[in-house]
Amino acid sequence: MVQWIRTRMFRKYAHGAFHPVSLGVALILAWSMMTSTGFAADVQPPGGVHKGVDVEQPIEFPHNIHVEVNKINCMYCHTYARRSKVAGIPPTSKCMGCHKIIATDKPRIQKLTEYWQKGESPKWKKVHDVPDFVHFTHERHLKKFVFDRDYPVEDVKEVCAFCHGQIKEMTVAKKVKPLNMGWCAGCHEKNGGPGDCWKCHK
Amino acid sequence: MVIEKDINEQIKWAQINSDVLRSMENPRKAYWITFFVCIAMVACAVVAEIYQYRTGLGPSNLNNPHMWGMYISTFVFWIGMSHSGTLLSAILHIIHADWRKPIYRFAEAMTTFSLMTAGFFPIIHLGRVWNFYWVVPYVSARGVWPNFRSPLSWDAFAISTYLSASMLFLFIGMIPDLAICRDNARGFRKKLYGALSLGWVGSDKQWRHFRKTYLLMACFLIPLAVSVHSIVSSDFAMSIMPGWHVTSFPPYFVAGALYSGCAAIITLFIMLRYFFRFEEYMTLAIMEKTCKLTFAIAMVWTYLNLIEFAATWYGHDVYSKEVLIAKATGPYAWIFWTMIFCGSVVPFALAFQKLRRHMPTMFVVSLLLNLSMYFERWMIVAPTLSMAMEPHQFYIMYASVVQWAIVFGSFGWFGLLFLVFVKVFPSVSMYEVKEMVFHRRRLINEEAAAKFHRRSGDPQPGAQPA
Amino acid sequence: MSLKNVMENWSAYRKDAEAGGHHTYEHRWAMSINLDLCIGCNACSTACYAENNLAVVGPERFAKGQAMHWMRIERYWDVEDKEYPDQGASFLPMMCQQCGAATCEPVCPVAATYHTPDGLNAQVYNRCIGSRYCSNNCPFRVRYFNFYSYYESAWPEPMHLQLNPDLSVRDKGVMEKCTFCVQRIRVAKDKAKIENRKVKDGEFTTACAQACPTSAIVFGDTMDPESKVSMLWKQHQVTRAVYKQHKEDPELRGYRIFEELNVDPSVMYLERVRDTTV
Amino acid sequence: MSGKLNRRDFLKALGLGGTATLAGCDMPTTVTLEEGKEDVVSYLLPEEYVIPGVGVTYASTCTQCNAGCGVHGRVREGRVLKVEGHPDSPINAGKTCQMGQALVQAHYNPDRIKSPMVREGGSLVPATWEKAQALLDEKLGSKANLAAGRVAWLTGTVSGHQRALITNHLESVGSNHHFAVEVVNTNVWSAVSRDMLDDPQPQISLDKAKLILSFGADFMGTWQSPVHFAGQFSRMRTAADRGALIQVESKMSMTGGSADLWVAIRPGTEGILALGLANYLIANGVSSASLPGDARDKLAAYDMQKVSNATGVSTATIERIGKALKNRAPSVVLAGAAVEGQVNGYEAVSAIMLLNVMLGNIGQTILPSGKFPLQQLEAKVGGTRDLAAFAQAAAQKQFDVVLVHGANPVFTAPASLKLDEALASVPFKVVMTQFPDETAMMADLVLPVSSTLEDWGTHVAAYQAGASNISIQQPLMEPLYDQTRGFGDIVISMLAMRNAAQYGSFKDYYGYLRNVFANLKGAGATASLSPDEFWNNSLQAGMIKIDSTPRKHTVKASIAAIDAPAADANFPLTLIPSARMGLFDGRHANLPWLQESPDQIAKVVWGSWAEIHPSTASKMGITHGDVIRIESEAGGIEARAYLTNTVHADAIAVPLGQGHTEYGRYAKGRGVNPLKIVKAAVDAKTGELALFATRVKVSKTNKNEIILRLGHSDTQHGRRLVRTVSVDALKRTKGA
Repeated sequence: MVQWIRTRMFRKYAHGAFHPVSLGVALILAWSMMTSTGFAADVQPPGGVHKGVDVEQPIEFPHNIHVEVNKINCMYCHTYARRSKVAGIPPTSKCMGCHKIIATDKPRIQKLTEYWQKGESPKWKKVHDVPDFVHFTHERHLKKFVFDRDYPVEDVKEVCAFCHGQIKEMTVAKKVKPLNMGWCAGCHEKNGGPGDCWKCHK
Repeated sequence: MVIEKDINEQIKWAQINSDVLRSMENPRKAYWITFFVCIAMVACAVVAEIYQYRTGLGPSNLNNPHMWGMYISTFVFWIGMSHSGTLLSAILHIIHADWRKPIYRFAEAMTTFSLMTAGFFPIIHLGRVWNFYWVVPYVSARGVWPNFRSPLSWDAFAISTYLSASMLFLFIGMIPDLAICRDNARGFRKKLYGALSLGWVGSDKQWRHFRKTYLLMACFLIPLAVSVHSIVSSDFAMSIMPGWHVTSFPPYFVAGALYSGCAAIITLFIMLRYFFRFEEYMTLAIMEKTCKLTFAIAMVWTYLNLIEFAATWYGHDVYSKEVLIAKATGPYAWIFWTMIFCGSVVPFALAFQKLRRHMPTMFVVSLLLNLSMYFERWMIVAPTLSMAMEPHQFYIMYASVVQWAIVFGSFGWFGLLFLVFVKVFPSVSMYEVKEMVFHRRRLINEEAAAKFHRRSGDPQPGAQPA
Repeated sequence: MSLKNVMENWSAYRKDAEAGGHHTYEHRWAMSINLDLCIGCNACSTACYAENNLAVVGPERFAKGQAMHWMRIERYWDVEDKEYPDQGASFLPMMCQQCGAATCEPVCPVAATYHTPDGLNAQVYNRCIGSRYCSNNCPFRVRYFNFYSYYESAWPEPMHLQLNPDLSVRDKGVMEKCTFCVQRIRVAKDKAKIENRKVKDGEFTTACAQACPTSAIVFGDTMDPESKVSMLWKQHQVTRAVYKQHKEDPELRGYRIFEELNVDPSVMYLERVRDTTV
Repeated sequence: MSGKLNRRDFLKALGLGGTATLAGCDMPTTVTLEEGKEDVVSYLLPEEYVIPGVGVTYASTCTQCNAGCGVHGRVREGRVLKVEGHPDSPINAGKTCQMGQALVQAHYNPDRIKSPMVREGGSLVPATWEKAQALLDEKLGSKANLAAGRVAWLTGTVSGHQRALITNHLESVGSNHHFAVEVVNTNVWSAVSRDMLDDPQPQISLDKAKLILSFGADFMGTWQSPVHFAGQFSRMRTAADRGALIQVESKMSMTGGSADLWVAIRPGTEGILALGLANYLIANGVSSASLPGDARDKLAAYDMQKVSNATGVSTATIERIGKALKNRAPSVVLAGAAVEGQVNGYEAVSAIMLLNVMLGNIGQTILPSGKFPLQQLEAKVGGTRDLAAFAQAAAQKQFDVVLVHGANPVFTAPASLKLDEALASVPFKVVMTQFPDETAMMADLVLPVSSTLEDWGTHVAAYQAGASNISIQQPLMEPLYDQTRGFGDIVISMLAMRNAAQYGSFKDYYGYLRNVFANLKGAGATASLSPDEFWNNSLQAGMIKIDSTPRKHTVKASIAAIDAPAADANFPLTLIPSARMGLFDGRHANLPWLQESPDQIAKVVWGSWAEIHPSTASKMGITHGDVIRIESEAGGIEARAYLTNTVHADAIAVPLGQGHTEYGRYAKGRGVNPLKIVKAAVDAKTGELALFATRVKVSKTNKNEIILRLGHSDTQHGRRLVRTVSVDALKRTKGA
């Protein structure tokens, strides 16, 4: 093994030849740079992946239809995001605002209407959870990444995707980013977020 | 006056082998009883610890000013205990005090085992035990590190280093003996010793390497031993608390450590001598030397105590002075005076030959010295906490059953390790006793001895100085 | 990543430590407590319980000395051996003094307590492993340890609904202490930042100062020269980062407790006044 | 709020602002990351003002004592988190006391009664509201056979529209028996003020005073409007010319803890000292013009030496107080519960008020109060007279139905009144309460009422600080339990049973208040507002200003001789059942924050203790923590002896608050209730019980127990933590 490493890795490619591994690294770097060019240079969205679990929700809410097909802004429904630390789930009346007329024949909408007529809100399951000792505020993050940068508000979903992944491609939301401390801290480091423990720990 | 021999130099080498190997065989009833008593003690501690783990530290009765209690004082006690082995094996090895040879092995085992006991306590006393590894620096995605300024994180380094070094030292010193064991064992034991003796055959080359390694380890271990207790003392000395913030704490701790270690050696010396019939090897002469050493250390410790008291008394730190007075007159006064009596007065028994040679007396004395040393640790930890700067929070603490059980269990744990040790490993170093006997035999012949000791240029024995 | 970070910032970290902490503070939250006004009524203490999710430990644990009082009123008597006292008691509201050179900070093995850019001694609960060294090294003895989990015992249903969601409920084995109501500071700072302004004096205050019926407690930012608290500090010629005050007028009443230990407390007390001429 | 998901379910489900915990509850974990486990539910309809994660404040009124402080409740995600003072309230000006802070704990208390309870076969069993209503209807409804005067209401101090409704209900059942009981009161002070100044609640302006001489008035703890007076006290002390406080009492109160001069006085002799001071003042040139003609002669009997002998206050001290009174004007002289609670309490308070008259304080620091125009809303101030009166009337079987609210007479009545027996003899007892207190346990029907934070109400404080106000209490959150009802709702429903024509139209108390507020509008300068505007403005402000006509003080001073309480060799000591800020008269003993919050002077928590002077104790061989037996003619209690020199050697003080036999997990079975051994003597003039006149003897038991205290040192050990300067130094630094 050691011998192999010595001969294959150092001797053979010692004189300027491209090593397959370094070539691969370079390609990955280049690719990741290309994919991240959609954003201005001042923001470096966090990387990282998480293999989330499929969460069963009372109604299988299709984010993709709302966002991709109908082009509804995230903050139209998650209206508290820019005013509070939590983004919030829209009141059921907001759903019914459209769905009194739209797509009333679909089973999911009928289920929603049932809730509405019973006078109940569906009990959604929380997908993106941070530990209870963490203080996270949507308001400040949106301010930094959207409003302070004059980022077009209609594209806010790209900013949401930093932490929530491409919700626009999902039906029911699924956690695809680790949302753990190392991940948060990494992004804070890159983008000049606060490094003070007490900023996020309560 | 006849100088008593440290060891009977006429003893046969085979006799040494068989005596020591015999001690490793056929545990008697007394052994098993002690063994199970120890297990029961450990079980007490385990139950207590599980309870404490699940409920929090509340049941230990620790309280607001007394955030540290017997866990920490017991920790310091066991760390202190560990210094004796190093003293006997490393320091005496380097200064060529060869009377150490029959007794250093178990002393060294004691070092290792008391460290293994001590190591538990900083972990047990944590509020969130399950996160104890956070004091160890490791690379994590969170990018957080231990606080390198904190004496507690130094503790983690110091103890782990000292533990690994002393274990290694113990092991290396045992290799030639393990080979003897291997040659005399059968079955599973043969395999075990075979593996442990690392192919020792006693060749010249092996001996040469062995001696060098052993010396090197000894040299390495001495500063380590001094530093480890200095670091433990800095748990207290680095604080600003009156009675803790004492400049002389590192030497004071080291002296106390050596003291308690020596006292423990006397205790174990007597027990081994009695139980394993090691009178031939653990002779009264060696006992006397150990006692004298202990006496010297006791006096150093007393002196350092006096220095500390005087420095506080004549110093201008009113808080420290208050704590000092509280030690002598407050709720812990009886502990303080017991400590002074047992630590500074009782050792005078060691100054009398008659008493030194009377094993039951020495046994009691050594236990008293150990008690004093335990109390000393308590007197370091508790009074300062009970009476620091803020008078509103002056309070005392009575240890609960949980705390007692865990402390009690630690003695069981130590005993258990030691009991296993004496049956698995030779508790007297065979090869070194042989060395000693060899040297002594040569010393009988004065001429040979002179020759042996003479360096070039030394005057011949009996010759008039020029 | 993180190792790299440490290596890169090592020299900065070292210099930081040598200079005694942060070079630049965003705020220096501080208090002034007028002991002449303190009537010892405990309103501050109870307000603190309400704001900071403090556990009520119950009589048995109280007897052991395991109670939690982030804000406690100490009551002392004059030592004279009289038949009856001829004046009232000496009340002293005592909480974490948020020392500028806090003794609790260097001794924490895991850096769970550290100095924030606001000049506060932070206690990061989820980092704390409960070695309790900080409490041992605190001259004011204002750090409180969770000897138990108090979920069920202190907040039986529905009392848990009162718990403030802006800060953690501490679990067993965690040290806690007064934070100068950091959750309120956090909200005020966030709000100010979103509105692109500085935090205004009096915009918020700590729970104890808000409750105090005699307004003995004044809280504010000493970095803001206009704030009430910095005016008071100035008026009483109390300066930070010294272990002995050199006042032009030594009779001015401001003082800091255990200042001589060079811990640089952030709480200035004003001496109690007793009119012995009546 | 519409929809069936009530706010409680909503809270459970919301998960957004749920309780932040550090780790899991059982076994230790480090991180509580959950994916798809917690429920998160939205509102059905968007709620106005409500943003999840952001707190909103609403104005309301605190009901922890009767001072009527305005409060702001911080509400987040539908639950009240904290109560702060209402900055615009003229009473408390943004401040709160510790009892006010604990208002939320009374609301979230785990021992609240969650459904009506009906006595069946001797024990109380949970029942439905339908059953409770039916029972009420049977006993009190239109078909009930009620003879005139057979129904009685027993309440605490009650004011505002709740009082009006009670009055109306009594009318509807043809009775006028409204007993208001309150152990901590200032009724004798009020009676004296009424008689001497023609003003039952004169406004006191401590901030204008240069000297306060308080005879046991714990004005920052339990007297009238503590938070208001604490604010005034603060202004007095920070004034350019710092005012001083002289406190004369037999047991140091919280207010006494702040005294510049504290004087221990033999219990029950405060009035003598006041007369002695009056004599001293006249002798030293203070005009006696405002006094009756025979004043000089009457006062001459109280020469310095005689007063000193009677009161145990040295002549030097009396002279010191006299000089201070003479030199520092204006001053204010107050009388507290220990003065009032004597058999000659009225005379003693009169003597104290006399000092105010002589010193010209009337009109300077004692100002006329406004006459509240809406009499039906004025506070019905409770007292101990009604306690005795009720016990007597009930024992005489005068009532068929007793309705209890806001009072716990079974706990507060001295055993010698035999109120419990009297109450038990009433055929039908309805107790409207939040908690299973002693009185509720005797009831035939227990109606669980909403907490202050869930209920509507209006309050008119007896002591109106500054302008006259109606304070408004509004629900800050949905009721925690759906089986509780607002007190107003219950009374409205009972009224509707008798008088459907007038009250049948109101769905609930809220509807009633909306209706009557339309009329209140005219009372203020807000006549131009629409009813809805007026309502909303009032709710936001938390109060309605009422124009009141100021009274005029006409001084009618009188002097009566005061004798020292007779010595009794069998009962050598006087019992002081002192109330304190915190547990108050015992009503807050079920609030754990207040149980764990120490007594301000003794620093004791979670229990009872008996303060005894070391010299008295040493005579009997009592040491700190000894369990001692305190016996009066009316009975005995046992408590741990607390040796302190803050109590007079002739007195033994056992604080009120503990000794509950019911009242939930935090209060039950803890300590003793000194009221139980109080002898039922009364102040002759007012009929109030002389609570502080009971003579007791003390004997040792052979037990010694630990007294739980906060703090373990009484002295500073030379630390100079609290530093004290003289007032001269303060003057040299110009008050800085």
